[in-house]
Amino acid sequence: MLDATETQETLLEVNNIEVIYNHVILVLKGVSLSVPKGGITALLGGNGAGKTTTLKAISNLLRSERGEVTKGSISYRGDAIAELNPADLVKRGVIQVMEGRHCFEHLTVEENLLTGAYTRTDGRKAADDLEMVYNYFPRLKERRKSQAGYTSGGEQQMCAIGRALMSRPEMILLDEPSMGLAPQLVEQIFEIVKAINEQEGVTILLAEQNTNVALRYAHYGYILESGRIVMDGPADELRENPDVKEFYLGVSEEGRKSFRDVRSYRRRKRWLS
Amino acid sequence: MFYREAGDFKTSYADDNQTFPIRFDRVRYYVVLAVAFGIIPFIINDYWANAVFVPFLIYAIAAIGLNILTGYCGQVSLGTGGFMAVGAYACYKLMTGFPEISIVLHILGAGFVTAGVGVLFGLPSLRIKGFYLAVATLAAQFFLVWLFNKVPWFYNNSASGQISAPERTVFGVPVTGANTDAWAKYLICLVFVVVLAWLARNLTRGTLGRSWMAIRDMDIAAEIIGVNPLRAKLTAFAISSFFVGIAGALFFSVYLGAVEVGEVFGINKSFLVLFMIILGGLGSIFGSFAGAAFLVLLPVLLKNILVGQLGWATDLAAHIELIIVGGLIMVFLIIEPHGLAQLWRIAKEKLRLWPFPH
Amino acid sequence: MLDQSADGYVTEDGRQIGGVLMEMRNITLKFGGVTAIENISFDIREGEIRAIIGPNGAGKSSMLNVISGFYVPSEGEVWFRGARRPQLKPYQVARQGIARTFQNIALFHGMSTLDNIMTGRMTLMKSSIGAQAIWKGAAEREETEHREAVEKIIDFLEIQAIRKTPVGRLPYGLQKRVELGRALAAEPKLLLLDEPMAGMNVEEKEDMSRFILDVNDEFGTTIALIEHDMGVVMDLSDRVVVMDYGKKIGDGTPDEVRGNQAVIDAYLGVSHD
Amino acid sequence: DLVFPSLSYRTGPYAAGGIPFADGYADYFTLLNERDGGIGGVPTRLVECETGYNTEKGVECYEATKGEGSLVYQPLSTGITYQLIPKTAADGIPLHTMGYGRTSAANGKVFGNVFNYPANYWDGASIAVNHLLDLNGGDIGGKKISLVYHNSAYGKEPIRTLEELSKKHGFDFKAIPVDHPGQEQKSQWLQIRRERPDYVLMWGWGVMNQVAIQEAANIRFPMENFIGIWWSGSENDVLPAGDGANGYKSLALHGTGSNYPIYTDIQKFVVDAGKAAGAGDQIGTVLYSRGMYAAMLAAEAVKKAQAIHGTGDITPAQMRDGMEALEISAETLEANGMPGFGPEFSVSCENHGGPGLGMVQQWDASAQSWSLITDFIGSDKDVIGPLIAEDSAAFAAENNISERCN
Amino acid sequence: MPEQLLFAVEVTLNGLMAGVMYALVALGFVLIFKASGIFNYAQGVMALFAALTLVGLQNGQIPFAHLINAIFGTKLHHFGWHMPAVLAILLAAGVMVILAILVERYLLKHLVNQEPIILFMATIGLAYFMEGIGDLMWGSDIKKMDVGLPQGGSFWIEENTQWLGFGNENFYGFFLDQLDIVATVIAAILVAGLVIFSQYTKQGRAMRAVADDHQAALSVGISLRFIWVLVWSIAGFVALVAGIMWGAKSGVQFSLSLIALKALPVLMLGGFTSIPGAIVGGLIIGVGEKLFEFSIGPLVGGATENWFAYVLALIFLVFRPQGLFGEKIIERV
Ligand SMILES: Nc1ncnc2c1ncn2[C@@H]1O[C@H](COP(=O)(O)OP(=O)(O)OP(=O)(O)O)[C@@H](O)[C@H]1O
Ligand SMILES: Nc1ncnc2c1ncn2[C@@H]1O[C@H](COP(=O)(O)OP(=O)(O)OP(=O)(O)O)[C@@H](O)[C@H]1O
Ligand SMILES: [Mg+2]
Ligand SMILES: [Mg+2]
Repeated sequence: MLDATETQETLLEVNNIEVIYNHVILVLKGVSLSVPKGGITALLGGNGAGKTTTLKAISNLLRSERGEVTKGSISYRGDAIAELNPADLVKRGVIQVMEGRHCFEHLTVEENLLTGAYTRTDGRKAADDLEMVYNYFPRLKERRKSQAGYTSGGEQQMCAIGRALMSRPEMILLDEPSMGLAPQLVEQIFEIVKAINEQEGVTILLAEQNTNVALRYAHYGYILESGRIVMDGPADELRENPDVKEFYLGVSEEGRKSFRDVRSYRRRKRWLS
Repeated sequence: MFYREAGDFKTSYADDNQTFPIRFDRVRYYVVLAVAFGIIPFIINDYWANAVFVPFLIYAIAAIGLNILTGYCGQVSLGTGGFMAVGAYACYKLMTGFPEISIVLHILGAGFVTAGVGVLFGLPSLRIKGFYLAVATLAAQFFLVWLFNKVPWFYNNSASGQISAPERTVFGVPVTGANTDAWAKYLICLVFVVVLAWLARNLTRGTLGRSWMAIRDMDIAAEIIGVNPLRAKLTAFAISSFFVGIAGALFFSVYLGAVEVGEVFGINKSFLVLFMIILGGLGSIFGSFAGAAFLVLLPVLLKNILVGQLGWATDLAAHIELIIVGGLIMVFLIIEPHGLAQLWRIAKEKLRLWPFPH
Repeated sequence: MLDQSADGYVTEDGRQIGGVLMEMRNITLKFGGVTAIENISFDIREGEIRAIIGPNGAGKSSMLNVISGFYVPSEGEVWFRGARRPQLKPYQVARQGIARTFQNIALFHGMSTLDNIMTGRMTLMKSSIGAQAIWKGAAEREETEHREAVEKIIDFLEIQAIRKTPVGRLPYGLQKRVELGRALAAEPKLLLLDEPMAGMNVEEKEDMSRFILDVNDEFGTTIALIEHDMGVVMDLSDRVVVMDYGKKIGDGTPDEVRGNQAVIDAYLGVSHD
Repeated sequence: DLVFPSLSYRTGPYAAGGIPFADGYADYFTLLNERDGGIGGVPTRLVECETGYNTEKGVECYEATKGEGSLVYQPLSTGITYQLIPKTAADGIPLHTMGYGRTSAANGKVFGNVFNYPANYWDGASIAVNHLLDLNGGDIGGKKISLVYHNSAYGKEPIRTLEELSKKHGFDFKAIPVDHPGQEQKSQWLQIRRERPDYVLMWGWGVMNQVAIQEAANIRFPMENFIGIWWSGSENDVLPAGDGANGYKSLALHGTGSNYPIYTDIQKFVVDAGKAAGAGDQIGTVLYSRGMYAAMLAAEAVKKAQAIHGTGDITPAQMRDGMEALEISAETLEANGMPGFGPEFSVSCENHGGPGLGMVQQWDASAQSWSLITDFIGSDKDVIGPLIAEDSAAFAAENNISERCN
Repeated sequence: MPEQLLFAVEVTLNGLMAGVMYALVALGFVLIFKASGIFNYAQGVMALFAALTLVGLQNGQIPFAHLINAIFGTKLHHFGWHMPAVLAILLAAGVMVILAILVERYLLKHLVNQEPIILFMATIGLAYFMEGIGDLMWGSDIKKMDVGLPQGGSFWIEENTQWLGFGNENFYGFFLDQLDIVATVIAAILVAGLVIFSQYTKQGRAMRAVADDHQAALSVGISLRFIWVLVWSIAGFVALVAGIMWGAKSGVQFSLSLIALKALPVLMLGGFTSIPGAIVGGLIIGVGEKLFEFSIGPLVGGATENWFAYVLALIFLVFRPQGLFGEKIIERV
């Protein structure tokens, strides 16, 4: 799955960061990762592992949640970005699609998309991009005049992703894009992700629970557990790793097991013991 | 490790449900009570009673009341002043109408009357939410004040339109009127505060309290899982108003002794009590006390420092006091939006971990 | 085709499913111009696990909202336990023994896990305001009694460690679990789950599946479930309703549904194993 | 030393009225210290405490200052006055509410330590009506007189008196309330425009005064037929309306303008010495004069008390005796550099309310000054006397007070 | 026409005008609420502060003179100039922009993503703070607002409507205050401008986005700082206009800050988020309270306006909980 656009140039470098919420809750305990330009990098891990926190630390949205990076550094194209405000970061081409949709409820779907183009100065092109987004998500076109607050969960997810695309980013931080989407849409969204990655050269950092799909599309993966990176490697290798297979992909030697059979056994991750 | 809870295990759910599950807290609480009942009454003088303790205690009652409505049930109210006025006037009418009955009952009666009025003005809350409701409660504020000002029956047709509390006694000791001793004023307020705070604590930790908080946090979900919003909101209005009414009654009869409704129970009062609970901490009984203490003490303190110690002109001092109070409100909110109670909790968490940072 | 006589059928794994518990008859739901549900009928039988699937915006969540009385259908009837249900307020529906979880987690953020679950028992607690104010005596006894029941649920869901944590701070997956606990606390006849496994990794999905199966098994609770993970749906459910654009396009056992061309076209995209 | 608390309000909605009064009160005592070395050789000390016109702060101020040996309280707000009536009675400190407060306190038999000389609200209402009688050759039968009042205890004070007077003199009386703060008075003034009363009286305070005068000018109500109480007659009230306010009248408790010898002294001993209170820019205004006048009356009472008790450093109780024996004669005024500034009167055990005299002043917008247009006018004691007796009797009954002075 | 009817018409007309005056204040609230979900309690104080600054500049008052004099024993009062009104208005508007920047920088920035009630509370703190500063800076005496606005009843209207009474002795023609007429024109311009701004421009859209979700707005690159400074500046300007109008009526003094209380029912009725709502709400409240005072007031002793406005708004809300034009409150699970 590796493809030609990926280079060795590192776009984003996260160096051993530590994040504390509310001055007391230590969530990230030294996370480092690097995202190569033009690649799709996946950040995997269970609930509460700190994926969202990592992404927010990068996009500088932590401050508004009373969290702060207390150690380590983050650099984008070699520049430290810790002191930038989120808007400047967007201007530099880094945009985040937040977990849990976060559409602007009272704005219509179309207005939501247009706010995505806020930082852009080429007004005309934005209209073309609107068409592009509608092509990707025809459902949005149908609902363009409804207030986003009244659209279904999946529609809101599309709206949020479409909104990010509208800013013509260089890099997208994508937080759980597949959450709540119908299976065929999940594929579709990942296809879109892949398309923008390949065609527009957008670098993508992806936080996902759906390890299966994520590893199919990503080039490289990091696995995060309780605020630490416990494993990383090229996506194909991770997919073949037996632990990953068992704990993240839900397949064991005998192939996929039924959810009905999970009843009575508990497992323990080898690396946590 | 100044603050420890380790080693404090509970063996029954009832134990786990008590107000201060941690022994350290419990002991501190009893010490405070002992000082409040056993020491302060003997050393209090007129100044401390009238300028600090009595208003603090009464505001604490009002703040607990408003906190039930706003902090626990999420219904922001700006009608506190009006409801306090109901309490005051109800108390006045009861005091003058049934002089042979104990003042304590009058005050409780005033609470019940206010609860009724509160329910009436709480009805729109079923439809109206958020700031719309807050502004709507101003209707109660303005209407009630107007009513008490306009209808002579409420002030027994006195020429001035003011109401004055006649002397009443509890166990033969005057608690209202000019001849009340400082300690008597203080003590009657203290008794009310302790009992009411205890009731509030019980109500907020049980089913009713949870239904309030559910409505506050997410009213639709609450309704879908089985909370009757009508009941939850109206009980919150009723109980909150009961507290506020008692605060109003005490404010009039014990603290001020004479009241003109527009001046004493105007909209500023509503805001003041709201400040107390926000600064103290929404949804926290301790916060109600902290907020009341802070906002009663701060101006007195500032005044004593600026005028008394530094000898500034009173007008400069008053302006600077405004600036400082306003500034402090902002600073506090920036440091800890969830109020003094939350600061206290964080401090405890820090102390527990001490000397380790995390 | 299963034998669907009036008094139930036996599932593949040999469980006895009872008579009709709830029946939706010709439900139509409109919002202004949008028709979210169009003339849909289906039933839910006692003891079964019934899945509702369909693409985003199909009207699944709206259907649950109709069942819980939050949306009033423009047309159609709801039958519960053999009688037509008049239009009830949501809390009255809850009192009839219908509990649910929500697609976008709707926990009470200001309260602890314990309090959230205790709130779920709201419908079962009876002590008067006076008794609660006094506390000592009746109220305390009742509280302790229900606390025990709640502790059982906490044990069952394995969330003992977060008993006293404010739910706002919990990671997503745990929040979902708490929400399930809150619904279970009401000891419902019928449990409605709206995407209980969205945003979870395989491991967590397995846990959640286990809980659902156990609830169904141990308490005999009837379950209606919306889910996008086909693996889960196929493995867990006894019968599946498929919706698309507000219409019902399929209804039957997982296998029947999987084979249905309309369902494949509208929803599954590729057929899923 | 002789302690005079000054419960001032230099902030809040009424600050504009509170500042000049407080300055005047303070400057007069400063003058006494600087020029005469105090009163009877004992220096005075002013303890100022900011109330913001707020009752609770008033209570705090009272409690904070009473321990310092405060001789007399001048609470300056009806609300605070009502607080202090019982409190001062219990503490044995006299209260002086000059031209405000509880009117029936004029009855010294019931209110032993409250004084409201030289005139009260009911006097004010009567003085205004008497002025109108003078203008109309003694007959105002059939005339329409409206009262625009602040909808509070203060504003309602004159209503009863005016009703009685309307019965007596046969004029049509109508009361029109304005709710606090009184920023918007369209309805009231449209009503006045419709009904065209011959005269409008006003019991206003704060912003209500300014708006009322502006609105009266807007509907072109003849300003000379518009008369305010003495709390509606300061420069603050008329200046914002500009030329429109020309001709507006108000009652005056005391002289106006700076043409009194005392101002030379104040300039010399206080202002030039850099000891003026506040910003020092209020000297000569109406409310400044009122503060000064109140201070002068207090100082005279101290002198009286010193004379009676033969001691310089008097106690509050002795001060009370001084106030009850106060006599203000033309000579006293003259001696204080305020000839003709206030009425001549004396206080007695029965009468704490003074003579009930007041003047009428009129605003000249071009000269930006008030000028007195009448001499002292008396009030109708036949009407007011019974009202006071009735109200104070009610108070006495309510509080189990037995009459003094018998 | 019968006399009572004529008077009722006159009362209605004046009610409309009064409503416009309320709407001027309400507009400021709406703007800030729309852009940040903040219920800006300080709006009234901002009007006072703006008016004080305007008058102070015009009369060449030295800011903080009293404080300076008290500390250094100087005798400063005036610079000794008299500034033309237009220049003073521009400068005062400039001061409001600076204020907006300061507010954003020292207050709002730190409160991103907080609950509305906390933000509301912070603006109350701000109100106190500015009240203190305003007093300290310009003094608490009453000042005359003189920017050359016409005032007083319009003769022209009075004369040209007298015939409506058809010889009725008691009817003198309609009374309309010229100041109110000017206010109406200004309000109309302001509203039209603001509606266009918020509905059809990029910044307007961004402003509404910010109101919905601070974090999401940040994440798409909207600079909260810029939007807030912008909106608070506009609100500051609206406050200045309101301050001028109300100041002309009553003189510039502390009570000016209380006009906020007249604006709240307007806001509630029109909807917190709707600019046209502020105007329509103002008109309804203005007419409603005046007519009520005119017809029912005499029966219940008058002075009903304060509470009636609120009760009227309350009744409206029971039927439309989001106000007349407010955005529908989205209730979903
Ligand atoms: N605002 C906050 N205050 C306190 N703790 C927080 C806050 N946000 C997150 N946390 C804690 O930080 C930890 C990591 O959370 P985070 O949301 O980053 O996890 P995640 O990997 O994104 O999980 P999920 O897959 O469920 O989204 C969790 O334990 C959570 O409880
Ligand atoms: N209250 C409402 N007002 C207007 N439209 C609504 C409302 N609720 C739902 N809708 C519309 O009805 C349709 C069905 O929504 P619903 O939430 O039921 O979809 P869903 O099947 O649950 O989708 P998803 O899987 O994405 O959650 C959507 O198009 C949505 O926009
Ligand atoms: Mg996450
Ligand atoms: Mg859904």
